[in-house]
Amino acid sequence: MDNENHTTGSAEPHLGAPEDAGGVRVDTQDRMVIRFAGDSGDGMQLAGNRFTDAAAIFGNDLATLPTFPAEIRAPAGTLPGVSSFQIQIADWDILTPGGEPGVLVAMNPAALMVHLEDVREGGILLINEEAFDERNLYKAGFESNPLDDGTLAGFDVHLVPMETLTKAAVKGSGVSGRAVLRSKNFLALGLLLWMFGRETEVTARWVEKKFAKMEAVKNANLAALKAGYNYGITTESFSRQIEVRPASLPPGTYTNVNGNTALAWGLIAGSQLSGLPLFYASYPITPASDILHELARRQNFGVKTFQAEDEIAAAGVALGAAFTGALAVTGTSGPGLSLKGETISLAMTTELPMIIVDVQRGGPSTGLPTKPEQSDLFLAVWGRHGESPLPVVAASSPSDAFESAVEACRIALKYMTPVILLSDGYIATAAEPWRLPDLAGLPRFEVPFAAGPNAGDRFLPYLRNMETMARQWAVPGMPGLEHRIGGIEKEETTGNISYDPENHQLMTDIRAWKVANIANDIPEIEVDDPDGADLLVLSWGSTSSAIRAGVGNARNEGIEVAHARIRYLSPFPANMPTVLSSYKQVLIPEMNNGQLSRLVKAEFVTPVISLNKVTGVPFTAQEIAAKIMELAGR
Amino acid sequence: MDNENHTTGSAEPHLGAPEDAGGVRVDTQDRMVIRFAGDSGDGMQLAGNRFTDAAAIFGNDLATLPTFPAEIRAPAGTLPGVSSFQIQIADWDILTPGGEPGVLVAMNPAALMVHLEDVREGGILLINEEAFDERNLYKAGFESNPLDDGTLAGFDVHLVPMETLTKAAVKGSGVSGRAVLRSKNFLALGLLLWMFGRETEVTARWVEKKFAKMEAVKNANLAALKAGYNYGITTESFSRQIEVRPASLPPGTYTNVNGNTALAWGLIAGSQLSGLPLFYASYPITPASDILHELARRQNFGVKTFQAEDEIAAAGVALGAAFTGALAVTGTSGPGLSLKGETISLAMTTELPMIIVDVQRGGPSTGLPTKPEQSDLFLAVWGRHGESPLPVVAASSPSDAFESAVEACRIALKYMTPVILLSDGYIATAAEPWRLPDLAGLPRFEVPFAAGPNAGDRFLPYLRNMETMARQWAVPGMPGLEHRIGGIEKEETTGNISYDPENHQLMTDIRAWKVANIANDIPEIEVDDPDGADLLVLSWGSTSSAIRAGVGNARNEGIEVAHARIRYLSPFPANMPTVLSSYKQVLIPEMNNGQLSRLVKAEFVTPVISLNKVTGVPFTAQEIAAKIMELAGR
Amino acid sequence: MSYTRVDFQTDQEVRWCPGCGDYTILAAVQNFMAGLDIERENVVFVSGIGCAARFPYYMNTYGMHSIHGRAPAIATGVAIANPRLSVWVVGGDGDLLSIGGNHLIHALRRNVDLTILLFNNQIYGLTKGQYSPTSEPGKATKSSPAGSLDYPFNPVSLAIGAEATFVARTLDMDRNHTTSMLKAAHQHRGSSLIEIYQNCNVFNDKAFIALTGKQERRENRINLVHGEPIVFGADREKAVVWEEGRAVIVNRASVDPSRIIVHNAHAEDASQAFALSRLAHGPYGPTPLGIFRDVYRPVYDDALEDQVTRSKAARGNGDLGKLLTSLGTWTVE
Amino acid sequence: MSYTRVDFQTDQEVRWCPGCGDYTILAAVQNFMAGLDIERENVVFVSGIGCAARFPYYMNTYGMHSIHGRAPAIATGVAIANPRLSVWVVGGDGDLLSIGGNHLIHALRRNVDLTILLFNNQIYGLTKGQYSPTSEPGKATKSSPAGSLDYPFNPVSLAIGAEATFVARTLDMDRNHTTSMLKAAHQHRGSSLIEIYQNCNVFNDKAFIALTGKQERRENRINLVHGEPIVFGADREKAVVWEEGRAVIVNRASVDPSRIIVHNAHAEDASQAFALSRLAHGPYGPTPLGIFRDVYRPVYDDALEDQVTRSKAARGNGDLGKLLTSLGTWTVE
Ligand SMILES: Cc1ncc(C[n+]2csc(CCOP(=O)(O)OP(=O)(O)O)c2C)c(N)n1
Ligand SMILES: Cc1ncc(C[n+]2csc(CCOP(=O)(O)OP(=O)(O)O)c2C)c(N)n1
Ligand code: SF4
Ligand code: SF4
Ligand SMILES: [Mg+2]
Ligand SMILES: [Mg+2]
Repeated sequence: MDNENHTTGSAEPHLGAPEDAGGVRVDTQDRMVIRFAGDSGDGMQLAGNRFTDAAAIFGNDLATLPTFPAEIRAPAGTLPGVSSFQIQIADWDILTPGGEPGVLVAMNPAALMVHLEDVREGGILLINEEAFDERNLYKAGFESNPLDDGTLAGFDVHLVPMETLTKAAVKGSGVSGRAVLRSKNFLALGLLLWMFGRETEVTARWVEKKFAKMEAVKNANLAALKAGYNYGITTESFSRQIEVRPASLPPGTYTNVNGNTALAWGLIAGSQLSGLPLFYASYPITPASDILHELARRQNFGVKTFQAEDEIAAAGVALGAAFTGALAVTGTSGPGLSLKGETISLAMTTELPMIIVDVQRGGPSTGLPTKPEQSDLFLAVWGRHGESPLPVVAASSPSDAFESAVEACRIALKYMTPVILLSDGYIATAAEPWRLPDLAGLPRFEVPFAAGPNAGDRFLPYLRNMETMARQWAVPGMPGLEHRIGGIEKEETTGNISYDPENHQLMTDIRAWKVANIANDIPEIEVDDPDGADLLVLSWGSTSSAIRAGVGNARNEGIEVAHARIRYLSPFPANMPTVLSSYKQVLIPEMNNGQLSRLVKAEFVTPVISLNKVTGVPFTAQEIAAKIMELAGR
Repeated sequence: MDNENHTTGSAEPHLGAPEDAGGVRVDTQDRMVIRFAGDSGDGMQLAGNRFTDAAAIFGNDLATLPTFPAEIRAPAGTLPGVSSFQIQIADWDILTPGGEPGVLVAMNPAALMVHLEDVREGGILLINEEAFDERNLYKAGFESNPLDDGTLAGFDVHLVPMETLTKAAVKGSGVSGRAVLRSKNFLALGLLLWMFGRETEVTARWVEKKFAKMEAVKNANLAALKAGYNYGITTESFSRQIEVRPASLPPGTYTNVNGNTALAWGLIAGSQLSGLPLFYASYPITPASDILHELARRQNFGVKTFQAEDEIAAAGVALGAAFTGALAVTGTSGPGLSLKGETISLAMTTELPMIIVDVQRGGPSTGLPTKPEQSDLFLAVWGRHGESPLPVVAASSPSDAFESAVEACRIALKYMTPVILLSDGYIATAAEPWRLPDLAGLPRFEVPFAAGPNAGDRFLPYLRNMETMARQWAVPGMPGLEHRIGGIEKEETTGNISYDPENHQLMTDIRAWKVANIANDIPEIEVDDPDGADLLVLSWGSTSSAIRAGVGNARNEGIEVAHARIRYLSPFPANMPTVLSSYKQVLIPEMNNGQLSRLVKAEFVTPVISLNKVTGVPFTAQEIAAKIMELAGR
Repeated sequence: MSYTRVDFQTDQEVRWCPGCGDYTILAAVQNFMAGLDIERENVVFVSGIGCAARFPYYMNTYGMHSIHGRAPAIATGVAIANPRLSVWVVGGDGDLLSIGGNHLIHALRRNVDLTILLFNNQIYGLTKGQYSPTSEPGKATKSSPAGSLDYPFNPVSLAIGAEATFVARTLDMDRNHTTSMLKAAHQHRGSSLIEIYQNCNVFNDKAFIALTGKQERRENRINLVHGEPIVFGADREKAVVWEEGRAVIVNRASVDPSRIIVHNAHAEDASQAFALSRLAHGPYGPTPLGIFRDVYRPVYDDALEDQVTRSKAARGNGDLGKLLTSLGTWTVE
Repeated sequence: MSYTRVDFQTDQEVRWCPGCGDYTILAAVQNFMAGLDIERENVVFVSGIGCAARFPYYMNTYGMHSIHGRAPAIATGVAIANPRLSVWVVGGDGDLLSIGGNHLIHALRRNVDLTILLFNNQIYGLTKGQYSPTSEPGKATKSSPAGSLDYPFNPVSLAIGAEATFVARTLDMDRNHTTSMLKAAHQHRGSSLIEIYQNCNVFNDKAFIALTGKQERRENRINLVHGEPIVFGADREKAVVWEEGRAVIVNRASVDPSRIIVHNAHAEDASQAFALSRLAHGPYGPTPLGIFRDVYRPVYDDALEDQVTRSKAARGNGDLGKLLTSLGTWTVE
């Protein structure tokens, strides 16, 4: 598919400069940020996702960021009811959904109110003008109508009578009454597709499949889509089309996936690589619930899911499953992780493999359930009573969630230890193109199952593999391996209760050593440092993409700066000391008050510069670049 | 009272050298460690406590350490059933219950088996020889009888037919059957009192009061006590008496108190100083339960206690009480603290005053419930999801628990914040002489109660005192102050739910600042550094006493070494940076794997040397001194 | 002091989905409160997390929107620390029966003076539609696409099994009935639990159609009224009788009127109330509404206050100086 | 496979206080297990923390001595992950009814295939004698020197209120009865709860004297046997009859024999079992022992296994490659 066909008149591609093309200018841009905003009921997520698909299939690189109304469904038309979806598309390897939108679709006054301030100067506004009645303006808090009071000066404004157009379009589709207006998101989408020179075909195919069993709805949506597209072609007011060319992504098969889904799939991959059935126990909590939902649909993969009565039970149920030899996982968000600590401590001391997924959200307490934050790091690394060291792995992007989940499984099973896998609300819901891995190429996991008695005719549950210090996993059903484990300190090798002081010291040391030693079994951190910089920027988790982009921006400004992302936060990779000591300055941007900063200082006694942001909104590349420039004295 | 009267013959005091005194040598020692050991049923705790009282009233300085059988009551005569009580008495300001006992009372083979290895060379063994029958020897794991197989060579062994003596003594007291032998601890005690040249009078008075309503028991115990004492006087085999002179303690009235009791009293003091009723909610857990037990007896102080269904409920109930304006406290040990995290986070964000007592025990998981450890520090400081900073205060000794509790109350109420108060299993049960504070001299607390609307006729619950950043405490019952608070991020001043990014940043910053600022309202750390040393030893919690003693030992060896104890672990006192930078080396001994070490490194990016011990047994002064010597190159 | 409903409204915009049953309950509670003779400042609403749990923000009283499941514990603290307050708990079926189940049953057995409003919509609303501990077996939701395998609680049975002294059930749509339940619960000193069937029109619409549908409600609604015979049906043609320890629905005409149960909410023995609760396991057919049980038992908050008073009377107000010396002292000069 | 009791003993020294009721229960369980036809390796004991919870260490099977209160959750995981195992839960009244209350009631309603042994000594043994959720009101303990203000649970009532499918009660001292309850519970697929009155001779000695005292037990013990009339007393002179939905004790002679309840443990409706549980609130007078309720309901573990099997049959064994491409893909070359 090539997009030249869809501009009227001359359609030679051109870089940079706008050009006249039969009355319609074609702006070629290397990237563009588009935001869909409307009421929760306006179907903005759907429109955004469809646009994303069209862009992906066209070959753009892209990153998306849906934003849902917080917690309670607000009444239609109000500010808290606004739902939005942002996508950045580009002809190169972009990393974030971008900062200031170049195009805003605003379905009602509230959407305009909330999002206008973000739109970049001269940006395009596609506005559903018919929603701007007095009632809606009042609900949105406008004192006068922004469409004609000068508020929109400096923007490229397009007022579209979306409701009239939609009504006209869907007439005869069989949809009637209130339902008619439901198709207006497709109208907006059609118009946007035109604007970006995309065919409606990809979307139409999807509509046909999705609504196959709802003839009327299908027809209405298709009609609205087409009408929007045609409105773009025919309306004089549209003098610009925007071209963003396909990116040159590495060859491969791509899909577009959000982090919760990718993480769930990664767990299934862990299950297949280990040959163990996946068992997922969870209590619903935003933004982790979708992992449960995704896995609940995968029973044919042998996956069992369990919705527990609370998070403590979920952790306990997972631990019970781990005892039987399952690949046991429990998933939650911050408040739930606070609750699971005691059970995790038991899993740690019984040395059973288990994965605890924490999809971080804004804290403390209930906090900001729909916003991302990176503030559970301390809790993950140090948040249990007693000496309870654990491996902690953090995903950095939607697609990386897959790989991180696989790694968490590998470590848990090889070392017989619970592993905490951190994600966050941004990774959870944002989507990005993901080059599918070669599944056949992934190495199988060896699982330290006990095959039989390991000390003459006895079985000693705490006899260890002297390389990994993992004990053997003897699962019920195996004759001759009957044994008891528990939370009171255990005697080395036998696992019997022991109050012996020296044994407690030994077991504490072994548990610490076991985790520390994993440093030798994880990839070293790779530093991206083309120029031999003095400044290293360290990133972890979802902010990594913005940080990488910000580093790129700074380099474009001629600044030498290195970047490394840390996936393994406990233990740190073996080359951390070397890396840290190779730089004069280390900058650690985080969406918290400096948790990785403190971990690094506590481990390596090296000064770091912290860039902290706790607003529930991800860093932008600009913010990172600005800080780098500041440190570079610019 | 002077002890010279009680030695036979010449009784001039003499320092150092043993002297013949009418057949009985009187050893004068500056300190002596005595350990009572027997079966759980043998009344060793009682004997130890009575001996302690006698020593205290005599004027010795002293420190005690009871050790209970772990968890389950074991059958009589077995090793796990052994209960012991150690006391060190001294003529100077001692700090620990000491290491190797100079005197061991062993009531049965199991007691000997467990404790013999600790007794110092040449130490005195007082053995209940009649318990050394085949059955008991077998239960204790002796293959031959240690009383005559050479095991006890090198000790000063006294085999006492305690059962026969006791039976003879209590005849006619009215006690009969099995109960007769119950008095044998008093027999042992009487003998010991004689050995240390103490009168039986203090003990006899106590017996008379305690068993006033049990005539027979009273008489039996008194008779046994006297019999033991007389046995010492008359038996030829006892050729040594030991003299430990009164210590020159600072003038004042002293009592002998364990840490749980002192902590409970400190909370009552907090209640009286603030004028708020004390509310204590807890779920029983070793070694914290005795705080609940002590406070439950104090209803006439207006104290309400509540035994909750679990630790989460206990924290919740306390938080509810805090909402009503009570001085709310919840107490637990490690596993319980892990459970309370989510609720503490709510208390933090609702900015209600509350104290969470954690009497630390050996971890992780159920761990070693009856052993002390300092391994909940991370959990206290950093163990909650989201950014949840809190003040953390740690008691360092039984009597210091009182003062630390008062401080925790003061900070919680002044700053409207939950405060974590750390104690541990050693502080909880050990006792030491405590010079009673001048209660009248303690400053009253001002409590930031809201008196009425604070913004015109409105009440804004998050309007703050700009000095402390404390919000006002508006308690139900006050008209016009009705308001709602909760765990979702709150708008500054109004407390209404807010999802605004900038507000979240602001509130996060305020909460962090509020806690950090407390650094200016706590005493600076005082460094004990007579010589201007290069090495600073930093201590916190119960190990402080051993560390102070170890520092003293090292100084006696001519080593220059400074010592400072930190009570406030979050925030650190304001002069920490100055103090740290004044020394070339900083040594931090802890009963964990280096938690304070890491906190210090994370905060101050300064190297420290860690001395870690995780055996469930406190440091001895010797261990500390040895490390100091090692660092000094000796 | 005399209030109107407005006095109990706050400046916070009510943010439930349009059409949510929570609105009607809020209005009923506000109206009811306005008619009471308790000062607003002596009322405290404590909730957990969930749609229902937003409730305190809309009540111009003292309130805490706490954390998921813990409201009964926190409210217990409020009530015990200050027994002069009127303490209310609001929560959903997830909040109070799933994560908060333990605190709920313990509060009930202790008989802490709380009025607990359980908004049962048989679904997790706030987290967007997973099954709850009261959802019907086999329910297909996001977390149970192949159908839920959980067997639901009957909240009334559970509460009675947990030694509750007051248990009632009502329906969001029926404001008068809701109000009369509120009144009775409020009058009851000790714990009261009101299960309120509440429609979640977004994630579980029409769950209560058996009691709200025009025809259905006439047939299914069994009104429990103390002292009155239990008869129901479109033409009051059905009756409930005792049969070997069970409450059984029969055709009214088929039994002697004397056999029809005359409802006794004040029976000491909880068996009858329990048996009545078994008439319906979820609102899918004939379902009793009203007060199942309303008996007196000593109230925790009062009893504790009483112990404190008696202790002071017996031992005098605590003297800290004396306490500190109570273990014996010695003096160094 | 044929075992003797010794096969179920471990090398760990049993460390309860001499005279503790736990010993008899252990012996009964070991003997019972030896007589079963289950392989030792297919048995798992899960416990929480408490004296009772030491149990797994003394059973030569798979076992976990977990953390306080969480055994029902952990055991649920064991049973669901591997429905072929025989999974047992052991815990005290504190472990299973206080901190673990919620997990217990949820396991019961879900009908997970667990056999739960509740060692009820009406006290916290391990932590040295605080009152528990089953202690009698007014009990003076270390944590309630002026008398406990808690009203206790009746564990049988609570379990029935929580939709349990099998609930029984027995007594440590009566090994035969204990064994027959174990047998019945084991045969029941789904959750079974056995409340075992267990004497803690150290902190709560003689709590069950009404059922263990020579004279008392003859008067007070009410044996519930399915299909048999409920009569008891030293001379079997008492009987239990239905009276308006309540179970009432009467003089046997005073009623027509046909009125005496013939115990039906298999009644669908839980009301009768509940009513019988109300005959005694704690073992202080006439107290029923035996099986209160034993009915079938689909078992969680089986149903989940079934869903997995059906899903595989309907959709084929999951293919990860296909899953990864299921949202649509595009190819870059
Ligand atoms: C500790 C914790 N776990 C989970 C959640 C997520 N959560 C919030 S409300 C809720 C359940 C909502 O259902 P319900 O209590 O029935 O209330 P409703 O929304 O239906 O009124 C859940 C699971 C949370 N906020 N905190
Ligand atoms: C989280 C946690 N809270 C509290 C405790 C302390 N604790 C251990 S057992 C127990 C209760 C014991 O009573 P019960 O369950 O009745 O068992 P019993 O000892 O009487 O057999 C308590 C409170 C603990 N180990 N863990
Ligand atoms: S989701 Fe359901 S319960 Fe929640 S506000 Fe909307 S309609 Fe009401
Ligand atoms: S304390 Fe009680 S329950 Fe525990 S072992 Fe001893 S007698 Fe048994
Ligand atoms: Mg609900
Ligand atoms: Mg018990």
